[in-house]
Amino acid sequence: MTTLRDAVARFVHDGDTVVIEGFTHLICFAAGHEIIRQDRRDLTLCRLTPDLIYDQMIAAGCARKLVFSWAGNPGVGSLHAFRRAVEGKGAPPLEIEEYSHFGMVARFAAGAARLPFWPLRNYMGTDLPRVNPRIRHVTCPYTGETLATVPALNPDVSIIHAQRADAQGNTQIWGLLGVQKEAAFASAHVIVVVEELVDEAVIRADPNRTVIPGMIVDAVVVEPWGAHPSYAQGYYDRDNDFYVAWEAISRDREALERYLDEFVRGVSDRAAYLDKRPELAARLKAKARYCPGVNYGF
Amino acid sequence: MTTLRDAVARFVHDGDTVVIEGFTHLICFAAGHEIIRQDRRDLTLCRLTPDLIYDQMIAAGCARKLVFSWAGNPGVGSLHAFRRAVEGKGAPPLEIEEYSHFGMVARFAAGAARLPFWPLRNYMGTDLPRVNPRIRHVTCPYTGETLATVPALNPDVSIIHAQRADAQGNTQIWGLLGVQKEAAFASAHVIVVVEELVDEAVIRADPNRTVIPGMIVDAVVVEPWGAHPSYAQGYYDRDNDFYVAWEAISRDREALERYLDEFVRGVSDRAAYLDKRPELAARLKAKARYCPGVNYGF
Amino acid sequence: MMASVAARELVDGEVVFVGIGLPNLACNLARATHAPHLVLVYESGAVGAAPVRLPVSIGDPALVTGSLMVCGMADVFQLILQNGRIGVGFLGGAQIDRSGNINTTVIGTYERPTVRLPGSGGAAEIAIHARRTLVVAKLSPRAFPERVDFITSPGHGGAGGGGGGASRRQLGMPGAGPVKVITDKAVLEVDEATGELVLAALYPGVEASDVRARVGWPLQCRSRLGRVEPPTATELRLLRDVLDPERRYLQG
Amino acid sequence: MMASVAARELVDGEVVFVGIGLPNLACNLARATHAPHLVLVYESGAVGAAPVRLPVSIGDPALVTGSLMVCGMADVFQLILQNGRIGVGFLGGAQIDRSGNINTTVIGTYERPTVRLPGSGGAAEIAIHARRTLVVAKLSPRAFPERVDFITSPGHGGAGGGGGGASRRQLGMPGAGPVKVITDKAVLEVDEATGELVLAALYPGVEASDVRARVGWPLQCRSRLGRVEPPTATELRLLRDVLDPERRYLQG
Repeated sequence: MTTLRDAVARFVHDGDTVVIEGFTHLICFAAGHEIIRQDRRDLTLCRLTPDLIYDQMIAAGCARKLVFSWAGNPGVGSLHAFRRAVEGKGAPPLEIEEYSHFGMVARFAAGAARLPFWPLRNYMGTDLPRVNPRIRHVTCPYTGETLATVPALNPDVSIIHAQRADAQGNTQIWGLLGVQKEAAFASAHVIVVVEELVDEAVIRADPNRTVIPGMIVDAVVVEPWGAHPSYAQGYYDRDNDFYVAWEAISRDREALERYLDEFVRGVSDRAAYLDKRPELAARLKAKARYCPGVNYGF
Repeated sequence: MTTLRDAVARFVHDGDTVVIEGFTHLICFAAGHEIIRQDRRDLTLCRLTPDLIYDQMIAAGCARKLVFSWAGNPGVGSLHAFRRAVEGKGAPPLEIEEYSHFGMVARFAAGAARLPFWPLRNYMGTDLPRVNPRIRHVTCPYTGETLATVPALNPDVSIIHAQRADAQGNTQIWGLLGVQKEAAFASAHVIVVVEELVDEAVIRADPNRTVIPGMIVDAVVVEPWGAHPSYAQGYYDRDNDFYVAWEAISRDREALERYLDEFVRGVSDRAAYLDKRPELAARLKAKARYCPGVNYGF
Repeated sequence: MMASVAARELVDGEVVFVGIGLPNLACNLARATHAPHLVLVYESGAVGAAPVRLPVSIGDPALVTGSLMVCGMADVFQLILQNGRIGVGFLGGAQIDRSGNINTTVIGTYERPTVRLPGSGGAAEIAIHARRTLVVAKLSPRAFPERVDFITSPGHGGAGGGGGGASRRQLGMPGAGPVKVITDKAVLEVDEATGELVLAALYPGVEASDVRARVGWPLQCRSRLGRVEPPTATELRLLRDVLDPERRYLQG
Repeated sequence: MMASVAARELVDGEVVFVGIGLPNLACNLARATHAPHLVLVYESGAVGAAPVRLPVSIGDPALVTGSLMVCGMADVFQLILQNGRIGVGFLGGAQIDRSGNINTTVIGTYERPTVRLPGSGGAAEIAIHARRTLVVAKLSPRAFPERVDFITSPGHGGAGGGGGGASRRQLGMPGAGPVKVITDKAVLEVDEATGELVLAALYPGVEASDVRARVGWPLQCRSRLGRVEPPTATELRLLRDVLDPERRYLQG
């Protein structure tokens, strides 16, 4: 149990390979903002979908390299800080290492299983292996056929947003799971950021919902609305308006800087960020749609 | 939606590779008994832990081959029909193909992902590869290190016992999950046998509990207490007394035959089996220990 | 129009890997008309989704609430897509070429792109594994070049050009790949013999020359050219009043 | 006695891969005494189990109810064991040899066994991956031969004999393997230099010669031989009255 400030100070260092995962769901913007505030440099940022949070971190100069599979603003358009960097339009240069979603999923799976590679039936006929020499091949010892491989991804630290955890870091997630489990198990250190801290008894009442066990967690942080403008199923909806607004903000370098100055660097922590957006709860708070429980008795 | 009799008649054929999975939990004894009643022959039976049900099927002469990783009566002793067959003591001969648990898990994982093999860091220093040439090796295209491999297991049919499903076969399981998901996805055909048929709305209320989607299910059978003497979390406890009793039954070939005649061949279906054991509910019915639900709203 | 044409391609009971935007509209239109048992799979992990609002992104919470199953992405790609369970995949693309290759990665060279596009996402593996892939894109010479700048998702050209479904099989691709391209003026199909996209059917009021003018290679025609039926009144009503009342994806 | 000796080997906060029977008793005794934060992992998928009754099998429903996490076996073996998260693994065996190899597969030859044992289960991978492995077995010449009939779980002999931890590392085994054998008369340990099990400590009232008589090779001794403390009154009370009141696993 700690604050996000302390967790980032302790577990995210200049030059680290950092993962803030979540597929649309449970993307920990709070952590990305804290990393920007602490001015980390030369990070290798990995994520299937860099999303707005990595666009902000790239704009803020935190990233040396991006490892990814789809870099866009879903349903809206581009990540313009990312594009400027890759298109060589004056932003800080950014090295890229590119896969498909399946490739990134497989990289995390290998990392989580502590295998050096993962085999997959993929990439034949595409130009991806031509531009990414880390996509290689292996011969099946049974059939003789050739399969693509990707190398394990073992980040220095993964930051996992979740609905709830106990003080020991036993973490439960429902709704879209993305690769949160694989990313956490693949990492040397894990920071869990939750909407709600719950008693261990809540976790133990429904153990099949636990995705990440406390034994692999280094820090637990409670940060309600910490995923905004991403969402947390059962807590708040995605702020689609902000995703739409980002197109104009990120397209204009100065507007982007103003955004960072006002909502990231200009606030001390997530609570201060939320103080600036008092309308969020009324607009986005989730409606109640509780499922019934199941019987764990014997 | 069908009966177990029809599902076995339609999807289990002489010579098939058959899987009735479940790690202690949710082992579908009802299906094994029906296969004995329909007198299937030359089956290749696969399972991590053959358990009492495969001991019965071996005794009844259904099996040509056993693929497994631990063949015992957990906490009690031996599977004597299996031992007689392997020790050459007059029972029908039985071919065996043997792995460790991790190896069997990996075989199902490969089958489910439709990859021809699965890599794992295992078997160095053991005699298992010496007696099982299907344990092979592959060289990592990144590190050059050698990893063990096992071949995919793709059964003709898997029979999955579960707590509940809807009429389309969307199946939910809680408690121990074993390799039910991997076995189902690895198989050409899937029979789901459930304690309880529920409305599609029950499934849709808690989609994270769904382990097997209806799209891969060929037959749904409702068979309450169908896992006895195995158990179903939240429905009934394991019949440990019967597991203890099996030691004496299976040790004595005639006692085993009498058991099969009375409780398997001598009954027409699972309902008739249960009619012979009216005390089960009072002894084994699960106590209520419901977990609270979670909010799926947005 | 494109949405209703795409919807008609779907067979009841099929398992569809749904992209956002028009494909999502098409799938929900098909569910509401001739294909009530369509199973919608989203790469985000929602299986059998039944969204009560038009999802804005592929990871919209409305895809979770009330779906049949939600699983991790490792399961989506390994147990469902690579397992061969997807009947139809939908793809869009900035460029589609003569061989049906699709580019969603870069315009220009990879190292110094003029326009950096989002990249593959799940597109490469969808084009490889889905039993068949439908492409949805508006016709224009820029979008339909002779050869894409970057092959994100493989069509029928094979690695070194050459054509036909054979080269896909030789390369070990389980699916048939992009067999049909639904545009705003016509439907193109892959010719099995040449592995080349050819004109298969025209929208009402469109001439073959209108299509040829917007395609960057000498477009061949099927011997019997089809005519695409306009959307029915029911289809239009569902699209405009029920599925996309806010006109997020429909244009008129 | 063996249960309390095994319990004392466990350090608070460790992650233990628990087998059924004595190891389970030992782990729960440790949790009730000096190691309340021990995390019990069962290969069945229960993590952080807190069983309210003594589990009869490794898949007992009491291991699920009230545990911290329940996951599939693919996760147990890949994400937890192969991932290197297990501090201590417990194994038993029909035979344990001079090099610490363990046999739970066959007595006699594999092809024509005198006694067919259950096989590996998770034992092979536990001995390979757990940071250290504790073995629990009763002393007898039959159980402690010079060389096991079949190596199910590797000790320190290497594939072709020869010794020392080096050969495990050369073979790519992440864990230290069976470092300690807790018997009913003494504790044996692996000698780091020779890779051979040696006598490390004696139970009260037991002489080194009693142990040597029950081991099938010339057993070496540690230079300083330890004495195992008998179970405390608290340990005995917990074992007899709380953990195993039905005497399923305790013998007196």
